Amino acid sequence: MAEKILFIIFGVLAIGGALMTITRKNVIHGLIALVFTFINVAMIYLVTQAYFLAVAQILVYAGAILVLFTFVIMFLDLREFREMEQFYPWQKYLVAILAPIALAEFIAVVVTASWIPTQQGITPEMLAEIGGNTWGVGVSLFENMLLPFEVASLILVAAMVGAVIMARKETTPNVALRAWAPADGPQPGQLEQEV
Amino acid sequence: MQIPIEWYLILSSALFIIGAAGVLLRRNLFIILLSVELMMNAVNINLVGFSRFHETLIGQNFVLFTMAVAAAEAAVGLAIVTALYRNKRTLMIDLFNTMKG
Amino acid sequence: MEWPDITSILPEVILAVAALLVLLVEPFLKKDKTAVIALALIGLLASAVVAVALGGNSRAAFSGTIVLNSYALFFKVLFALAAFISILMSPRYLEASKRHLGEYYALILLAVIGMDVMAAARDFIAFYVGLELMAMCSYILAGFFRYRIRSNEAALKYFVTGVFASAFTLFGISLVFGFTGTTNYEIISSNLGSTGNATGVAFATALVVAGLGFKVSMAPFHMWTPDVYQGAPTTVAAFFSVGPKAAGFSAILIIFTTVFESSSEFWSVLFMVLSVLTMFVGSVMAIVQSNMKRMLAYSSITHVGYLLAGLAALGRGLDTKAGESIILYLAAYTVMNLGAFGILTYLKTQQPEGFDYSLKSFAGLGRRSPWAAILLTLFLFSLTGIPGTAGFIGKFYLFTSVVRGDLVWLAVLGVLFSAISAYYYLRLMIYMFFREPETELTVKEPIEGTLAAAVALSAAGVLFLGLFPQWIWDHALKAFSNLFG
Amino acid sequence: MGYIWLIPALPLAAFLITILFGKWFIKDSAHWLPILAMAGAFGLSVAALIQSWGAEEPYVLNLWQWFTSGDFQIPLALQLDQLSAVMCTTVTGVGLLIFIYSKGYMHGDPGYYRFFAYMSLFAFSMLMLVLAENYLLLYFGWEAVGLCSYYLIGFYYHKPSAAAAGKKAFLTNRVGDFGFGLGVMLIWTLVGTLSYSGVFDAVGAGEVSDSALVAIALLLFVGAMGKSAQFPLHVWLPDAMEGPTPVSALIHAATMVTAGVYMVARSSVIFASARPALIVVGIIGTFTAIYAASIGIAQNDIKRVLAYSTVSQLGYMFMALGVGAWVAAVFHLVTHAFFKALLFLGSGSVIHAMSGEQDMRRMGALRGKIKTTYWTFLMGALALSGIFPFAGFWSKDEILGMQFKGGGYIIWIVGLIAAFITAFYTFRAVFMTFWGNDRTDPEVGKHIHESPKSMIIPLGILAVLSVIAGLVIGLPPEGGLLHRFLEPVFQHANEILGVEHHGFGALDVVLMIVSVLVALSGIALAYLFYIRRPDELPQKAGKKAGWLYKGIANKWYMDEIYNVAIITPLVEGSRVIYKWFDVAVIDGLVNLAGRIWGGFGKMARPFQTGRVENYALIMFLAVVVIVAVVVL
Repeated sequence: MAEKILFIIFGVLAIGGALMTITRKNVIHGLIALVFTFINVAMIYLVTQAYFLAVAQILVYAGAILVLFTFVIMFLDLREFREMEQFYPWQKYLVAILAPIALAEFIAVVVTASWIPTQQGITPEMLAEIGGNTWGVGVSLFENMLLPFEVASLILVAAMVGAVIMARKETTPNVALRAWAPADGPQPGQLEQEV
Repeated sequence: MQIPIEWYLILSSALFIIGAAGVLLRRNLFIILLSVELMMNAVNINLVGFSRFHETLIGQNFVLFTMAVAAAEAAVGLAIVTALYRNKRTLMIDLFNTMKG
Repeated sequence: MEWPDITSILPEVILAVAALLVLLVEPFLKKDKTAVIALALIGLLASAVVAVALGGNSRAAFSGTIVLNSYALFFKVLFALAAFISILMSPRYLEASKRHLGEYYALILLAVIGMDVMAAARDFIAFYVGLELMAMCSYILAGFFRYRIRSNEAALKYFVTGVFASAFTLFGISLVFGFTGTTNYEIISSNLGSTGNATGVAFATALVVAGLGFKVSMAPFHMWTPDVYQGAPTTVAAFFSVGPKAAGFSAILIIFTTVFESSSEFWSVLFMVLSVLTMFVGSVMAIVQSNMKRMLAYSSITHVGYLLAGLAALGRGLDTKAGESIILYLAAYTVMNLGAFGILTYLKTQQPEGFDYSLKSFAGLGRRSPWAAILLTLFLFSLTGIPGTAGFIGKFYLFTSVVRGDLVWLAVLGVLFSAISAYYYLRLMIYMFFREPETELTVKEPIEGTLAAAVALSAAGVLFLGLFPQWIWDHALKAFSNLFG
Repeated sequence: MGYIWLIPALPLAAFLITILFGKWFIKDSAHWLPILAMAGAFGLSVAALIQSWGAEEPYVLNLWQWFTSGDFQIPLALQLDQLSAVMCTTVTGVGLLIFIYSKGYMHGDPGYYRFFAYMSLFAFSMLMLVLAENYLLLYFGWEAVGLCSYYLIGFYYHKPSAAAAGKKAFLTNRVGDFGFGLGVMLIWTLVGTLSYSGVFDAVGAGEVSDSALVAIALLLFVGAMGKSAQFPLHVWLPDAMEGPTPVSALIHAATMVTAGVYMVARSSVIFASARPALIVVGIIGTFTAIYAASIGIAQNDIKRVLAYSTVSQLGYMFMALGVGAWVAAVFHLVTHAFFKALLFLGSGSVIHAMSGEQDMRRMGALRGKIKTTYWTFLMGALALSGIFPFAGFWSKDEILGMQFKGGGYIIWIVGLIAAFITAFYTFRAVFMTFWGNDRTDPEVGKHIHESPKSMIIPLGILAVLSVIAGLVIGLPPEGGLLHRFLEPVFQHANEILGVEHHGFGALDVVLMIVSVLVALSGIALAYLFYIRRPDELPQKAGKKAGWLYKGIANKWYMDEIYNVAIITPLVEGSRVIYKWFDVAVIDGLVNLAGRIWGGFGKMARPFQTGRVENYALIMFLAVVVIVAVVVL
C-alpha cells in the first residue's frame, strides 16, 4: 500500500515537473524543473526496487547530462531569447488539441491490453539474497548484453568525436567576420551557398 | 503488494506525450532537447515497470542503454546547438528554414 | 564465463579498429589525408572480404543478440560497398569545400558498424544501439560543414526529427517487451501472437513503423529528407540516401517477419496505404524541383514507395518472394543512386562556388563533359527502370512479387509512378543534351582519381546487375532463406 | 542460320567504335563504318530471307540466359521467321540507302560522327526489336528505338523547338509504353512466359480467358498507338520532323513507326483471339487514316505534309490489321517504307537545294532546276497516291479491297475518301514545290543546285523500288509472292479468324478502277487549284477587271463555286482541325497531364515548409491517425 501511495506522489510530481519543463520561458527554469522530474522518476525506480537504476538516473541525468546543458547555456548566454515568443503561433493550438487525443489513445491501448506476467523468476527478493540489484544488473548486462554494451561504447565515441568537430574552436587565428571560422574556411559570402 | 503495471504505463504515457508536446510546442532548441530527454525517460519508466512485472533484468539493462544513448544525444544536440548559434546567433529553430519546397 | 564469439562480429571489429585508427592517426596529419582515406578503405574492404569469407555460417552469437548468417552478411557487404563508394568520392569534394577532416571517415565507418548491427541483430536492445549508432553518426555528418548555414540546418532538422521518431520506436519496443517479457526476436515471435492483444500489438507496430519509417523516409515521416539531402555535404547525402535506407529495410524485414508476424494483416494494409502515399508524394514533389539534389531526394522517396509495396506483399506471405525482391532492389538502388550522387559531387567539385545543382546548371553538360553526362544518363536510366540496367531488374522482381501477393492494383500504380518518374529524370537528360547553357561553366579537370573509381564502380554495378541479374538474385534468395537462422 | 546474331551486332559494333573514336580519330570519315556495317547486315538479312523461305517453324537462336525468376526465364534469344526476315531486309535495305544518302546530306555538320553513331544504334535497336524472341526483348528494342529517336529528334539541340519536340515525343510515347508494359506484365502473370511460341501456344490452347485476351490486346495496342502514331497519340510525329531529314526518313517514316504494326502482326494470334480488340484496332486505324489526311491538306512545311501522310498511311495498316489482313498490312508497310523514304529523301534533297527552306509557299518551279529530284519525287508521290501500277497502288488497293469484300463498306468508303485526300495533298505538295510560279527568295534562288551523287543514287534506287515493288511481290493481289512467303507466320491467326481468301476476279478489277479514279480525281483537283488557278492570281485579276469582265468570264464563276464549295471548306476545315483539335485539344491534353501533376506538386509544395517543427507535427499527426485507426 505504501508503495502505491509513494508511486502516486512521485508520479504526480514527475508529471508536474514535466509540465513545468515544457512551459517555462527561462531555459534555466525549465532545466531545473526537468531535474526535479528526473529525481522523481528516480524515486519511482526506488519504489520499484530498481536501486542501481535509481542511482544511475540521478548520476547520469541529473548529474552529467544536465550539467552539460547548464554549461552550454552559460557558455552561449541565452538571456536574449527570454524576450522572444516561445511558442509557435498556430501550431500550439493544434498540439493543444492533438496531445490530449494522443494521450487518450495511448492510455486506452495500454489499459485495455491484457498484460500477462511471464514470471521469469528474478524477483527483487531473490536478488537481495544472492547479491543485490546492482550485482544482478551487472551480471545480466555482461552475460546477455555484451554486444550492445560494446556498441554503446562506440555510440559514445561517435558522440564525442561529433561534439568535438562540431563545436571545437579552430586553432588557426583568423580575422574573418565569424570569429570561429579558420582563415582558409568558407568566407562570409559563402555561408548561405549550396553545399 | 505490487504496483499495477497499468500505473507505470499511464505515467509513462503522460510523460511521453508531454515530452512530445514539448518538442512540438517550443521554438527554443534547448527546450526541445529537454523534452526529448523527457520522452526517453518515459520509456525508461515503462521498461523498469515491465522488468519488475516480468521478473527479469533485461528491462533494466535496456534502461542503461537508453541512458547511454540519451547522454550521446545530448552531447550531439548541444554540439549542433553551438554550431547553429555561432552561425546565426539564434536557437529559435523555425528561423532555420532556408531549404523548403 | 565463456570467451565471446568474436568471429561472428569480425567485420564490425575490423571496422571499429579501422575507425579508431583513423581517429588516432588523424591528429598527426596536416593537409594530406591519404593515410586515413587508405585506412578507411582498407578497413571497409577487409570487413567486406571477411564477410564474404564467413559466408555459409549460420549461428547465433552473444546470447542470441545477433546472428551470423547469410542475410546479415549480405547486408554487411552491401553497407561496406555503399560506404566504400561514398568514401571514394569524398576527398576531392571535401577539399574543394575546404573542410577535409579525418574524422569524417571515422564517422562513416562507425555508421557502417551501426548498420551492420541493425541487420544482424536478433534482439531489440542490439537493434536499438545499432540504430542509434548509425543515427548519431548521421546527425554529425549532416552538419559536417559547420560553417555553412545549410549544413547546420540539415543537422538540426535531421537531429530533431530523428530523436523524436526514435523515441516513438523506443516506446513501441518497450510495449513489445511488456507483452512478452523479452527482447529477443525469436522468443517474442513465438509468444506475441498468443497474448491475445491484437490492438496492443498493432499499436506497438505502428510506433515502430514511425521510427523505422523515418529512417527509410517513408511518407509521412519523410519530410526531413529533401532538406537534409540538400543541406548535407553531397557525399554524405549520397551515403544517407542508400546506407540508412538499406539498413532500415534490413531491420524492417527481419522485425516485421518475426516479431510482428502476428499483426501481419495490419501492417500489410498499413504499408499498402503508406506505399501509395509515399510514391505519390515523392513523384509529385520531384516533378516541381529545380534543385537536382532535392529532386534526387524526392525520387529516392518514390523508390521507398516501391519498396513499401514489396513490404505490403511480404505481409501477404513469404512465398511472394517479396523479401528477396526487396533485398535485390536495395542492392540495385544502392549502386545507381550512389552513381547519380557521384556525378553531382563531381560537378560541385568542378565549381565549388558556381554550381548550385539547379536544372539550368546542367545545360550543355553533354558537350562540356560528355563522360559525366553519359554516366549520369546511365544512372538516370537505371533509376527510371530502363531494361538492361539494375533498376529495371529491381523493379521487375519487386513488382512481380507484388503481383504474386495479389496486389495487382498496387503493382499497376507502381508502374504508373515509375512512368511518371521518367518525366523528371528525362528532363535532366534533356537539359544535359539539348540545352545551351546560359553561362558557360568551365571544366577544370576530367573525372579522375578516386571519384572516377567511385563512379566507375557504380556504373559497373548498374550494368552488371542489369545484365547478369541471376547472380544477385541467387544471393538474395540465399540471404532471405537464411533470414531466421 | 546461326549468323543472324550478326545482323544486329554489326550496327552495334559500328555504333560503339564510332561513338568512342569518332570525335578524335574518325571525324569526317565516320560514315564508312556504319555504311559497311549496314551493308553487311543487309546482305545477311537477304540470306536469311532466302533461307527462311518455306520454313514451317521459326528458327530460334539462344544467345544467353538473361535471368530466371522461379520457373520464369528470360533468355536473350533471337527468332527468325518470315516476318522478321521481311522486316530485317526492309530495315537494313532502306537503312543502307539512307545511310549513303546521309553522307551527302549531313556533310560538314559538326555532329557528323554523332549522327552516324546514333543512326547505327538505332539500326541495332530496331533489328533487336524485329528479331526478338520474347516480349521482354521486344520491349527492350521498343524502348531503345524510342530513345534513339529522341536523341535524333533533338539532334540540333541548339534549336529550342527541337528539344521541345524530343520531349513531346518522349511524353506521348510514355503513355503508349505504359500500356505496352502493362500488357507484357499481364501476359506474364496470366501465361507465365514471355516467349512468343509459349504465349501463342497458350493462347491457341485456350488457356487464357477471352476478357483477359482483350485486355492484353488492347494494352499492347496502346503501345502500338504510341509508337506508330495513331490517334490520339499521333501528336509527336509531326513535331519529330525537327530532326535531320534522313532521320525523318529512316525512323519516322520507314522503320520505327512501323514497329507498332509489326508488333500487332507478330501478336496476330492474340489479336485474332480477341475480336473486340481487333475491331478497336480497325476503327482507330481508319479514323487516323482520314483524320491525319485531312490535316495534311493545310500544312505548308513540306516535311510536315509528309509526316501527316505517314500517320495516315500507318492508319491504313492498322485498318488492314483490324480485319485480319495481316499480310496486306505488312505489304503496305514494305511499300510504304520504300516510297515514304523516297519522298522524305526527296524533300531533303529539295531542302538541301533550297539552302534549308522548308516552306512550300516559298518554293515553286523547281522541276527544271533539280530534275532528278523532281522525277524521283514524282515517282514517290504517284506511289503514295495509289496510281496504277506503282507500289502504293497494290498495297493500298489490297487493303481497301479486303475491307469491301469483308463487308466493311463504311470503312471502305472512308478509306477511299482518305485516298482521295491523300492524292490531293500529295500533288498539292508536288505542284507547290516543283510547278507553278517561282516564289523562291532571290537570294536562295541563286544557289539552287542538284544534290551530290551520294544523295541522288539512293533516290534513284528507291524510285525504282517504288515503281516495281508492288508488281514483284504483290501480284496477284491476295496471293502474291509476299502472301505465299508469309503464309506460315499467320496461318494460326487466320485459322482462328477464319479468314478466307477470295480469288482474283472481276470485282477486284472494278475496285481497282474505282480507287485509281478516286486518286486521279484527287490529283486533278490539286492540279485545278494549284496550277490552273494559283491562289492569289484570281483575286488580283478580279479586282483589276471589275464586275463586268468577271460576269462575262463564266469560267471564273465555276472556279469561284469550286472555291466556295470545295476548296475553302477543305483547306479551312483542315486548318481548323489542325489548330483546334490537334494543337489545342490533343497537345493540350498531353501538356495538361504534365501540368496536372506539376500542379499537384505546386499544391503540395507549401506543406514542405522548411520548418522542422511542422515536420515533427506531421509525424506526430500521422502516428495519432494510425493509432486512432488501430484503436477504433
